[in-house]
Amino acid sequence: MTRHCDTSNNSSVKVEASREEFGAGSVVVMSIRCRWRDKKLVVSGTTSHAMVGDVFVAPLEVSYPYKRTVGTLLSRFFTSLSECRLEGTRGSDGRVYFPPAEFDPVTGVQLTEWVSLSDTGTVSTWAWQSAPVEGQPLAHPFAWALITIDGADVPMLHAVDAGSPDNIATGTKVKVRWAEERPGGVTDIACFDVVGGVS
Amino acid sequence: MALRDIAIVGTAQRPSEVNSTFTSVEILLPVIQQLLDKVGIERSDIGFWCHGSCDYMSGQPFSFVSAVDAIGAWPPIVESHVEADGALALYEAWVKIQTGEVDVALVFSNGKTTSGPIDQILSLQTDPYMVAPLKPGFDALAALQARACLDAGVVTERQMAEVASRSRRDANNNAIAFTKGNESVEELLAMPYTMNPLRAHDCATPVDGCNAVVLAAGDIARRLATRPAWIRGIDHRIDTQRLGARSMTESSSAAIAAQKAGVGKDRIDVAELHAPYTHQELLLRKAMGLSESTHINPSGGALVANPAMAAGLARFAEAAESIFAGSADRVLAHCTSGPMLQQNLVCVMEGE
Amino acid sequence: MSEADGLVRLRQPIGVTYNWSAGPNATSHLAGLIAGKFIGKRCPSCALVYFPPRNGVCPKCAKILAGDVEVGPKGTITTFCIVNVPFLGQKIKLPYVAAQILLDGADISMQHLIQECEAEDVRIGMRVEPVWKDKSEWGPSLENIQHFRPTGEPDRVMGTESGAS
Amino acid sequence: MAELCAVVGVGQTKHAACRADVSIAGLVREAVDRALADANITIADVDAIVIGKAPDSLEGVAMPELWLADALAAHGKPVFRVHTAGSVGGSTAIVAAQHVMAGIHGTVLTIGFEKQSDGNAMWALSVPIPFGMPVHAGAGGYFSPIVRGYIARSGAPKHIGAMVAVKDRTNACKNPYAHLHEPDWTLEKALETPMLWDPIRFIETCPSSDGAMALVLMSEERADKHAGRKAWVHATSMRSEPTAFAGREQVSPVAGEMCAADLWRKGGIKNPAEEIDVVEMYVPFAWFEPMWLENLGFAPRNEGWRWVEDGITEMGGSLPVNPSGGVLSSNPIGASGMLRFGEAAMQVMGKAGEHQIDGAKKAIGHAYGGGSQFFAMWLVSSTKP
Repeated sequence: MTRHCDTSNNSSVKVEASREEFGAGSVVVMSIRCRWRDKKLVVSGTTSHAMVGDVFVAPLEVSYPYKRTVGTLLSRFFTSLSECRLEGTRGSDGRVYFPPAEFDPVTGVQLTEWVSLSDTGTVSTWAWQSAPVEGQPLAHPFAWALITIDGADVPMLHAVDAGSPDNIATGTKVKVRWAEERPGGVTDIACFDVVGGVS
Repeated sequence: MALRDIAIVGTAQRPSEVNSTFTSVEILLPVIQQLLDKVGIERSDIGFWCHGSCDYMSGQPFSFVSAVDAIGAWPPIVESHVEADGALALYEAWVKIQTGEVDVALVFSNGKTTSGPIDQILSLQTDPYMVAPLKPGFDALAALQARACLDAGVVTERQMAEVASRSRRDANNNAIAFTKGNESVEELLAMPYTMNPLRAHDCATPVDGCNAVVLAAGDIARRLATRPAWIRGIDHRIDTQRLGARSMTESSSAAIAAQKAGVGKDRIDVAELHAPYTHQELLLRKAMGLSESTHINPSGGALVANPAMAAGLARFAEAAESIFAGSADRVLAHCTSGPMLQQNLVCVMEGE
Repeated sequence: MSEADGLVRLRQPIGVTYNWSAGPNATSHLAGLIAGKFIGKRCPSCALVYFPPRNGVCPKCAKILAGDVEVGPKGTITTFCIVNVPFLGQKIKLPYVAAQILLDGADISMQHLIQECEAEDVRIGMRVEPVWKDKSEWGPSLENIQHFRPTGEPDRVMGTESGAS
Repeated sequence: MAELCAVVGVGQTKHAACRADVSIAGLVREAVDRALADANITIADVDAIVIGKAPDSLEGVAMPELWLADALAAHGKPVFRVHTAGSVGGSTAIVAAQHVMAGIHGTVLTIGFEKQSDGNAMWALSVPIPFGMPVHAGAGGYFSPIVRGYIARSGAPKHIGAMVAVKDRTNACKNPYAHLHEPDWTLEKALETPMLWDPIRFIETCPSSDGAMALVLMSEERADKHAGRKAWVHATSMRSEPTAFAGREQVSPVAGEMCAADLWRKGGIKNPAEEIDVVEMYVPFAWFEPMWLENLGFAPRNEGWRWVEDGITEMGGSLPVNPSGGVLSSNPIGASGMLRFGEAAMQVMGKAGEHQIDGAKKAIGHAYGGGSQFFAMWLVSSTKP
């Protein structure tokens, strides 16, 4: 979008900003400084502010790179995950949790028994993310699913790269797709792939 | 010791809007003044103030601290804040009055929901190690629950569309509601999925909003309201949050809270259920054992106006207003929080 | 990833961006700053003048502020601190003096930097005036003012009751 | 008349800059398990849980009590979250006590926690708001001008802050749970530490900690049947005022004075300095001890610093303040208020170990938050009111 403005010093230009940055219907006021230096126009511009009607608006970013300690039990889990191994824990009622639970949600007992598991599982419920958001496991449409890993009883939430909602259903067999880089975390699993079409 | 009789004696709500350019304080102040004028009391008559809001949802760290500017906390007041819905702030005020320390409380809540990416923000409530890093939206989590209910035959897509159609039609005569409509069930079912199996109308409309109610005990309540809405029972419970560890096709915490609040003791004329998704209203009706004769969400419910951390207290305000108006004698107000109806508060109120 | 003792630290960057609104009652104040003026607002009930207007209301009377009042430009230091600690996102060189300044005509102090004098010379009651940035850099913020500096006028004795405010 | 409420169990974590050995759930459970063991009950005996913590952006988890329900085996129970900024640890204990005093629940578990090492407290407490002027650096930058106001009006000598800091850091060495264990402070060394926000020095500043405190409260009926030692809640009080308004008194806020007066009235205390044996006071910056001594009605106006100088608030003084080492030695913000309330209870229960004040009968827990504007206090005693 080009705007014509007079290039005498310190001219100020009004342009329409995109919706996300400043909110619906906002108008951004850029302050442009124009200075001529040996026949070349040097333009520096700063976004001064934006208005919605006669109210001043601005983006407020609240962001931080949290670094979480996870304790001994979950450290073992994330370490094995980074080595492409799946381990769950057994709850007081015998049910196996994957990913592991630190404490049994009913009795509160700290869980200590580990169960090693395969990298395949079954979809117990799913939903279709047609417009993925930045930071989600996949950039193209995918299925969110609760996946019960074979040998476990309580499921894991993750993404299934099914391609289309027609290729996934409750009961579909899926398999882990490991990420190349595995710095630690549930994103060491890139997503799940459907195994042999809809079962 | 016997519990004191405590009633809601007045309510005030601000019409819902989106992308509000007011500050939270400028939104709250007139609503609280309107409530004080309606009930006919001064700030000095209020023994306890309790505020429900959540920084993450309101778009400003420590937003609840600035909200104190909206209530004229001078000379200093007895005040508390919950990082939760205003309905839980009402529960704290009810407990405070039960101790006998105060007789009148003003409870308020607000949420500038549309100032941020609310669908992503709500998911920051999930497990920080196993779920939140994947960034599922709150609608996605609800859709997983809806799928489980559809698979189990506990709800059908038609029933979900009926809830949406009824709510949008009822919203036509509610100035507070935001989304209104007269679509038939068939028209709604013909709409595309937005988060299969959820369609747009299956998900609540996020709005900026705020509301406030006054609670009073015994004779003071009778003096302040022609027909006080007496709180006969109130209870809240929580379920495990671990997705899939408990059945997604029922809500045991809602069932316990309803039983403890005395829902089953007598008929319920009106139930204002805080269900941000259509299938969740169906689950809640079953969990609380509500009969077909109960009129559900005459206000249109949270589906048509869902201010974060205020939609629960809005249900209390709507239910109490139906007692004041004499259109109902025994009502239920409900509030939920967390993914998949994890935590539920149920309250039964009666007119005399 | 995992540290020596096998304990894992998970990285989880969380970023949320909001559309922040200053509210209608801050417009005259912010527009005033763009024009190089200090515009405060008066409470219709207690008549005290707020600069900057906090959230658009008088917290004492719970009234929406009404009526613009130009204040300053000079003011008096009611209290101050000398900041020696860097923190995330800090843009100002250390050490610097951050003072509460009661602008002439205002009834509540604002916070800003004191420069063009030694930190040791800053004292309660000192008279100061604003030093504005270049006009081209002005936006709707008190950052238009580079800092405040002593005016050389005799100190104005503040009621010690006022403490910091 | 409200029911009586007693503290029958107290449990806290080993506070530290970073508890790398636990998750957030593990940190909370360490305090909860100790409190349940101290009360000789299990989680199944708990009727309700009331949790407090400060801003959720400290850990980046919104309303974490919802996720923590699993680690607390709270399935089917009520879980209630309180957040009143820095005073939250205190107000949470009060809300929990009110559940008992109102006769609604007989056994209530209350928890205050913060795992600050996951994030950054300085960042979380001072996110710059658009159109503002980010000048001060965190809480220190906010409170140091107020401390200067106190010094100017009370004529306090410059070393009082350092004296309080040396006292608290030395006391902390007798508290195994404290974050900082620094035995060899002297006044001279303290006065050499750099000024961070003049007039506040490095040693006069509280640390950032990971930590949790949990208390088990019981109704009179259940507490009477309970064998262990108890701390009876004689009175609770809370007050709030706006952050900033024209003419606001920030050095000795009226809300603090009113809150204390209300506490003494309810607790039947005529002369606090004589009748109170121990004070666990919320002092995140050392200079607040003399200021709160006046605000709470112990010392006369502008005289609080003399009490510090005369050693009255030392462990052996006539009014010991913060024998636990206080906020200056451990500051997990969401738990700090409850640490004060719990340490006061431990003193009258005779369970404070090395930092026990012999014969302590009546103690207060005090907490404040925001811009010195939210106050929460409770008075506990070894005997029923």
